[in-house]
Amino acid sequence: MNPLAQLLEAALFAAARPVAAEELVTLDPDASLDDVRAALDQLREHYDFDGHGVELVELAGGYQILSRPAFAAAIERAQLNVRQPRLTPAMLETLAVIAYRQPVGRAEIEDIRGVSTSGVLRSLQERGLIEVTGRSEGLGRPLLYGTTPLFLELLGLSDLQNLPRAEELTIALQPPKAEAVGPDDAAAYVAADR
Amino acid sequence: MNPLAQLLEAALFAAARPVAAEELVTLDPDASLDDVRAALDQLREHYDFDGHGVELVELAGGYQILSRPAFAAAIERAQLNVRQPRLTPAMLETLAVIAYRQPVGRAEIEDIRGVSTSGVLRSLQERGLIEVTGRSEGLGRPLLYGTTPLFLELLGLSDLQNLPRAEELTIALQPPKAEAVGPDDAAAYVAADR
Amino acid sequence: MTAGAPVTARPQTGLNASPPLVDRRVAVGGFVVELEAFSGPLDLLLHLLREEQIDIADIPIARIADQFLAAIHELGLNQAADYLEMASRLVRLKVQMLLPRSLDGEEWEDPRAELVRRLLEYQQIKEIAHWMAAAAERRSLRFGRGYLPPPPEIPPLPLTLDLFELLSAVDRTVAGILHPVLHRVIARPLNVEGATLRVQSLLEDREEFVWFEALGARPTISDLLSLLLALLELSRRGLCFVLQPAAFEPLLVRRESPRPAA
Repeated sequence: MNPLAQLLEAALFAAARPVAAEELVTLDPDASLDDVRAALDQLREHYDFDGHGVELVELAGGYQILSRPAFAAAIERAQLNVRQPRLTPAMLETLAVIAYRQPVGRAEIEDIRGVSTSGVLRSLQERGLIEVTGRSEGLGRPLLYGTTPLFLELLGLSDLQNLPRAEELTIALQPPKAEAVGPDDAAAYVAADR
Repeated sequence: MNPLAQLLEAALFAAARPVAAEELVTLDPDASLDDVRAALDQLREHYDFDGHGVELVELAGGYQILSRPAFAAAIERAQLNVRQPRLTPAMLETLAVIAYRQPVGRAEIEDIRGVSTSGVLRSLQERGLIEVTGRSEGLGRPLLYGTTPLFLELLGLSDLQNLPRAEELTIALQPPKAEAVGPDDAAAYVAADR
Repeated sequence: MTAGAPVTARPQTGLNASPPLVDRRVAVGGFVVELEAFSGPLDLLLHLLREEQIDIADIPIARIADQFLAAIHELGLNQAADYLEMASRLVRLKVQMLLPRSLDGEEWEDPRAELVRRLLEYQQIKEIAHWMAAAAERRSLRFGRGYLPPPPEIPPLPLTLDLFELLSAVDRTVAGILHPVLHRVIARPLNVEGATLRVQSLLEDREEFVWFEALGARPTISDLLSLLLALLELSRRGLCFVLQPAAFEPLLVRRESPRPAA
């Protein structure tokens, strides 16, 4: 591996969180963003072709070194680490609404889910998966919620675009206002709403 | 690298602590201690001769993978290995109560939050976000807390008036207002009679 | 448009499969703590439609309304507001469906349209939720670096805190409040003057009396407080004396200062 790839490996190792390429550039004053991207490719290929137990993953807008899934069971059995607890169905549904409709207020979430959601919103905030991103101009100026980078990390996504697009789902998302969008273009609605 | 070396790499990477060879044996029921030692050697040599930014180190507590000291200066300069210290949810909630209710005593904060707060109050004081602003006239003359100029500075507010008005948020955090009392009111009578 | 697709056309993954009607926890007192199988009335409704293999675009409202009511009764959900609201919505729809359709030739507007829209929307959210659960499951098989050696001594960084973080905390704090902390003080009429007059007239007749003789037959809290304040005020001015002959005995009110017997 070239010296920049080594430096990036050491840095990603030390950071232990997803680090954006733009942030990695600051490691070496002589390196350009393209240099960094090329070195990251080299590191990824090295891990893949040289049979490593870890791999380079694009996550939450950055890069992170993670262990390979095949070893998870053995690591857990040896009690060296534990997997993240699963989210409850209520948390997942609430996250789904927020991910596609953000910024979105509690009333809209409850309208879609058909149940009161304040307890779930609290837990999601405590777990750092959602945050208040603003306030609506509407009556009572309710708080608006959005997803955090940790949400992307938890799902292993590099950004929100990696969520399934509406047309990939078996049911097309129904825009709440029929006149707001053209026929059936749920994706356009979601994009416009963000 | 052989499969055992891959497993050991993944496990040492994921382990929440340095791990001794005797413990690493439990990862693979078919591996002996000698197998594990041999695979660890292979992993170390691979890191050393294949130009990696990390190395296998054996310290008192066991084996761990660390980034090479040669890169420490660059990593530290880029501050990739430190996370911005953030306030914990408990600290934020306590701060929220103090911001909207100040000056406010511990009893009232605990009443609103429903949990004991003495540790949190101390850390907020240590971080210079709150300070003692006086003593209550009430029983035991408890200390009263308020926010500091640093608190406003961190939020980018010029003064407390710029905080979103509490009644826009919720009625529960409104400062208690003295109600207009009529001549027949018990409170008024008691007060006047003192 | 997929609106016409029967609900049963959905892929039935393990996560998606219809839960059995039993096995869910509902705490006493009507508070739904955690419903293992259903995350709300829309979920339960979708379950019923799936069970009956009903086309979501043409729901036999009368039948489904009855089944929904029976189900929430069976599940002990007939206290949960969200489920009750759906139940009443279904009953209302049932009535609307019975109304004569078109009298003047205007196009008939299906009263079920809004419900269908919500069901489809919710069904999609569920599908996304399942996708996300699977993604999180895959992600949880990869570990980040588990052990971080203690960092070298570095000067403390400036704290980060932003307004929305604080607002989130306010939001969470408020959500955590079980009982509202605001008390409204209700003005109760205290008649201290009346109580004072009563005490004075009693003392004109008698040397001493037991304190509750100054109360009416069925005293209210206000009467009691009025008397208390009157007695305190009168004794402060030296116009009466209050004493307790022995522990736990009723208080006596006297005209003269009690003196040791000569």
